[in-house]
Amino acid sequence: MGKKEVEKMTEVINEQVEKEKHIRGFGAMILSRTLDKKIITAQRQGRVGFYTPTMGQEAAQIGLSMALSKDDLLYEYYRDVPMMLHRGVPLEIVLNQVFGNRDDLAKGRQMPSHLVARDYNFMSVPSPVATNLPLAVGTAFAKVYRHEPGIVVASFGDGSSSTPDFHSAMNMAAVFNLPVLFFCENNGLAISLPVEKQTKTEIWKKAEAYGMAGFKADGNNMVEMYRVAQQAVDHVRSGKGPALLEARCFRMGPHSTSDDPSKYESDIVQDGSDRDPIVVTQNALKAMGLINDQLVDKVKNESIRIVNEKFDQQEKVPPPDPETMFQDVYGNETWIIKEERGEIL
Amino acid sequence: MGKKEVEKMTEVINEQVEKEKHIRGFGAMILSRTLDKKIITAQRQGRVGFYTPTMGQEAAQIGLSMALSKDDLLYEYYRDVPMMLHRGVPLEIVLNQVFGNRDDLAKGRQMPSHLVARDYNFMSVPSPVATNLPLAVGTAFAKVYRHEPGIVVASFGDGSSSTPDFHSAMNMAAVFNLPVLFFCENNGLAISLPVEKQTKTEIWKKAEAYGMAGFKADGNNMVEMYRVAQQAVDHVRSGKGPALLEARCFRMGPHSTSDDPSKYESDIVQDGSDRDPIVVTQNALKAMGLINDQLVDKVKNESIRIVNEKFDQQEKVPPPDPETMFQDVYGNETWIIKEERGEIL
Amino acid sequence: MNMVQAINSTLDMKMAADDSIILLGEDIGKDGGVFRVTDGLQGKYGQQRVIDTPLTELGIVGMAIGMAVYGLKPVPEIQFQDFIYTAMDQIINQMAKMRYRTAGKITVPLVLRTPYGGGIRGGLYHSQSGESYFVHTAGLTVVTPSNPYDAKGLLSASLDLGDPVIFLEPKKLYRFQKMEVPENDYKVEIGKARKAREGDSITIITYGSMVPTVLSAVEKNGVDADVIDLMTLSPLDIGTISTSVKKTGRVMIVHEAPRTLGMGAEISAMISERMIEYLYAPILRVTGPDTPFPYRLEDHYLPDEKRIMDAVDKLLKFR
Amino acid sequence: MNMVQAINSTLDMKMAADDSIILLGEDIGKDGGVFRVTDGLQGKYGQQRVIDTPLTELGIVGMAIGMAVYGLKPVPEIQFQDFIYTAMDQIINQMAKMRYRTAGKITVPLVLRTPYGGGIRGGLYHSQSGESYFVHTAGLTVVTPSNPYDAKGLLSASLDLGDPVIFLEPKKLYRFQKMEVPENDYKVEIGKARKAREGDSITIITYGSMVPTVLSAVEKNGVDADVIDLMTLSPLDIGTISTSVKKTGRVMIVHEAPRTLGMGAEISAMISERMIEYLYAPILRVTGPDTPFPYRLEDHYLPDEKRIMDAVDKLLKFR
Ligand SMILES: Cc1ncc(C[n+]2csc(CCOP(=O)(O)OP(=O)(O)O)c2C)c(N)n1
Ligand SMILES: Cc1ncc(C[n+]2csc(CCOP(=O)(O)OP(=O)(O)O)c2C)c(N)n1
Ligand SMILES: [Mg+2]
Ligand SMILES: [Mg+2]
Repeated sequence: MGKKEVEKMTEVINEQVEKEKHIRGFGAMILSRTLDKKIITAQRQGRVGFYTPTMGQEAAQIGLSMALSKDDLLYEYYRDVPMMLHRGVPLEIVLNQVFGNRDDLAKGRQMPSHLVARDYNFMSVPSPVATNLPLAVGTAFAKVYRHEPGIVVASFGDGSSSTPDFHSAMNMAAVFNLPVLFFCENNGLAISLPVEKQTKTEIWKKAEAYGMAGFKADGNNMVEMYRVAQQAVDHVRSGKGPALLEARCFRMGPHSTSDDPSKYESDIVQDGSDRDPIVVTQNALKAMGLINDQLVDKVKNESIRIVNEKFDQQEKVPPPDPETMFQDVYGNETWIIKEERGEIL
Repeated sequence: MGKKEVEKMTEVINEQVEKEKHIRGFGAMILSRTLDKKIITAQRQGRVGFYTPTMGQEAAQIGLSMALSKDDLLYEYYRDVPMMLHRGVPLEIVLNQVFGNRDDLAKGRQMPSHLVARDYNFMSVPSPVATNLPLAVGTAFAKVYRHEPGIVVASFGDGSSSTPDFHSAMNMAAVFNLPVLFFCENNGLAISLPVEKQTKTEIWKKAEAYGMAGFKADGNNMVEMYRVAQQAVDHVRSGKGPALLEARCFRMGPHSTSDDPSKYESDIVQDGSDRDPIVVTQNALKAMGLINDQLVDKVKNESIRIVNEKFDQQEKVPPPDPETMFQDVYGNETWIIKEERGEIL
Repeated sequence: MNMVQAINSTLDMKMAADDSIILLGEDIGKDGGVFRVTDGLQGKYGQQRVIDTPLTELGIVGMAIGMAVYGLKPVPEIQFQDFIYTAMDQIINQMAKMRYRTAGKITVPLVLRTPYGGGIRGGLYHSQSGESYFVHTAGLTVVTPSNPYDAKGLLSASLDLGDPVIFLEPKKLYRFQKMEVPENDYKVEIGKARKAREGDSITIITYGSMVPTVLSAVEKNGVDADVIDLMTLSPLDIGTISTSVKKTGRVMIVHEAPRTLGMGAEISAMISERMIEYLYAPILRVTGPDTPFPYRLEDHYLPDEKRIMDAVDKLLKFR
Repeated sequence: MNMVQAINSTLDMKMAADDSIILLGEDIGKDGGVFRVTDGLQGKYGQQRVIDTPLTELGIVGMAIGMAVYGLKPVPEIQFQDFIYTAMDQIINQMAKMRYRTAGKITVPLVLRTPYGGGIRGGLYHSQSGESYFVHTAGLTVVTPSNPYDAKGLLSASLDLGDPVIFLEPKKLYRFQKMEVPENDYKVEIGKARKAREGDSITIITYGSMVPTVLSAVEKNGVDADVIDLMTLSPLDIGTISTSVKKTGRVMIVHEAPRTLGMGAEISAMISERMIEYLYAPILRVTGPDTPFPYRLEDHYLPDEKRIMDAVDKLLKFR
């Protein structure tokens, strides 16, 4: 084959890869929506202690995830289950954490929604919001220092842009010109506070205050999100320094299962309504000729089957041994903890 | 007199007032420079424990101070002695604090350069930089809530723009639309760190990230500084919300008497050189016909006389009574402190 | 009334009487606070007096201090005590030291409210008992009620104190108990402990969420215990402690915070410093362990009746 | 060598051997640190390994944690311990809890260095002894040397520990004493106290800047004291403490931090919990008072030989 034919072939293959990427992304959206609804229902039934729903942020997260590569590292936040599923974190890992059972990778220590999946390049979730951001800067430094490929992504909500950690991390990443992508999932609310009362500018514009590139994307359309995310990722990957990417999306339900949004918000986007990112994305992909109703139904049904099966399975796993409570405080157990364990168990 | 004559008279008077304001400002610059040199010399002689020189920031501070009115409240920082002198804080108050003697308004409790002058609307200085900024926001709220006139000024250095407190305060002031003027005295250094390594944007531009007005001024020329400061102050005073005013100035010496700038900086502006704000301002005022050499000499000589006299006088004041160490921890002394006092004294 | 209602109605009563009282915090307005402690107050007093703030604990506390130094009486809320630490510099270096560094020329009358402790399966970051950090800090007054009546009286007293108060609300007890709470404004004195129960054979010193647990343990088991509910953690009420210790000669301290440098350490040290000759037995501590707070194993973390009785038995048998 | 030189040369030696060690902090590079502890190291190891950071303690600590979880061994410096509190959330909620919340999948091997305590007339904000805040926090190891030899050995051991260490440098002793310090890499074991002096009649437990003061007091006055230099404040070396207390039966603790919930509280509580029957006298504490730290009256704030001897006399006379 001549040079021209090779180019043509590559184009065709790339097109095919891109098509599959979109379909895979959409599949992850459906799977994560299915999981979300399952957990929310189970929580109402008393089968799960707590949860922060992710409904409405699937397109934003997965659109970004599509633009990332295997070497990239993520400092996720509590609402990033869709992204985790898309990056291959198995349902079992998510569910074991939700149940806090014996098989949970973190021994049932954290509330649901605070996952550990280090093997999938996720760096774990603390509850105090945005406090992973400064860590992302340090890790990006370490990656560069070690001449390792890959960028570091740190995700957070709109409310989290008001935190001290946001400011320190943004400034340091810019000063040291590190490959960090700050990913703001702007769902318009911080529990009850609308973003208009959180801050008086658009969040992506805050990038400029740090001498950093800022990007804004429609986080309700996976296709569109992917396009802008790719620009932001390319910017960071190319060594041009960190960037801030804001995705506009929705929180399609309560802040958490403990929250009652009827107290403060009347405009919650409904599941299946035309603002629902799954509907928006579905329509986009249909228009692109990538999916049809039959496929969608199949994916939905299969998702329900898998989620139900895994849910029932992991629910049966017993709680962690009380003994585990005393582990992992230090690398070497101290005499104090040993003594306390003796007293308590 | 007719309406026109009244207007004309007012104009003439205003002009006269403005002239006097400039001359007074320049006088305060000279006085504060004289005091600064005196304290630095005394520190070398072991007569003073510590000091953060203010040389090089006189024009910036006094230019702003000229634009303020009596009702305005100031959260000053450790380098704001020139502004304090200009606002009428007596030399004795400054010197008693520097000596930490019995007459110090804060009973000799803080290191020199951390003044208390509440009666002159200064709100006192903590060492952790920028931590007064969130307080300024709360105080501005209180002023507005009480329908009191006046704005709140919070000053800080360029390095301090990296702090968590800067971010929280800027955002809150903007969100609540409060009359706070954030005054950044950018002397280009934070101890040894040049501002270019502190952050990748100009500081006044950070205002935009909060939806706030930003102003930049030449802080080496009192006349020019006053002009821009007046705009910023007018903006805040008119209820248009907070503003950030950055003044470019110099640190014409070490960070503090404990610092050795030869380790890191070769370009320290020299006393009396043509970048010295006193020289710049003096030339400007001469060109405006407001001062002449004779007046300058007179002011300088008189400043030296007063400073020497007051310095020697306050140096003689004995240290605070050890008893005072135990006061003012609480409004009502606790039994614990009482007991500890008994053990120690 | 439960404790949430008691605190809510006290804030309401005080705000009606004194327009210098301003509430601020995350989700305290429309939403009424995530525990509903401020429910209805924004509707009644407006957005200028019940302020929904951006998400910055540092900013909330700093802004509150700035209000307090200028004639207002702010009541900042930190949504969970676990999230207070970005405000720690404001608390330690500004709030606690303002009176001192200005020799009383500037003071900080405020009440910082925050729910603390376990009991809601909150795991590492929604269950901490950080009282030691505040008690160690000179200049702060630290208060914690164990029932609705005391919650009202202590809150009212805190609002009138004129100095910064860290008001720790044991979230486990928010809806634990209903009690008659007088309608009028009354005060529970700050700096004074309360005898939750009279007894002669052993002194149990506790506070907050552990008070009902201790009472239940000793009552079920017929222990003749003197139970002290501290209510104020700083300054401690050494008088009430001394009298009881000198009577019983056997002492234990119960709290959920980790043992190392928990309140038990200070109380124990105070006792052995000044009345060791009255003791018949070691001073024991029944506390949370020196680990972070686990989600699923919460019940094992928190001191329970069994652990309390183990220590009681050990103390009573000691000779 | 003095302590500054000992720390500097240890960092130098370790950095030469291990390129994963990175220093970061304010003014530590060109300027060599405000106390000159990192002097010359940026010149030798470059700006990638000795990093001058923007002015944010939260950022310094957070960035260091982010390095540590990814294979580096950062050594963040906080210029004065007094300024550490904006980083408190990073320390308490990230640094101390990372190993626990990830069940050991992610760890934080780092050494946070910071000068603490009085002795340089630093007043309220350049003199604090905040060790209690760290010792109370499960997950942290807290270390403080009292001489150049121990500084080197403890720093070397800290760098090899694999968990976060808060390395508190008593600034009063930075240039107090010169000592022979071996050139080779040696370790002073973490978790072990040191007998600074052997004696039979009284146990004095202390650490950091108070060690020389205590030694001078007992030597001048011919007191037959067992003096323990803790060196590690968390976890405490209960073995060394127990042996000594059981021998002497008379104990006092000396530190400059405020008394309430200072280290003395925990040590006292540990002793009366497990060996009260060996005591002939109260456990006394000689400490800084529960006030902020004053500038001009520093000498009255810090425990001195007179106060130490007052307590010794009281203990020896007690019966
Ligand atoms: C430092 C801190 N303060 C308060 C909280 C309580 N809290 C949990 S989530 C949340 C709102 C976060 O909003 P946002 O960042 O927009 O994320 P979202 O939940 O909307 O995805 C708050 C206030 C917290 N977790 N951390
Ligand atoms: C929170 C905090 N960290 C560190 C310090 C130590 N320190 C004192 S002044 C200073 C530099 C401040 O620089 P800048 O804000 O530019 O003010 P300047 O001294 O130049 O006027 C530093 C790091 C401090 N005072 N507070
Ligand atoms: Mg949000
Ligand atoms: Mg500067």
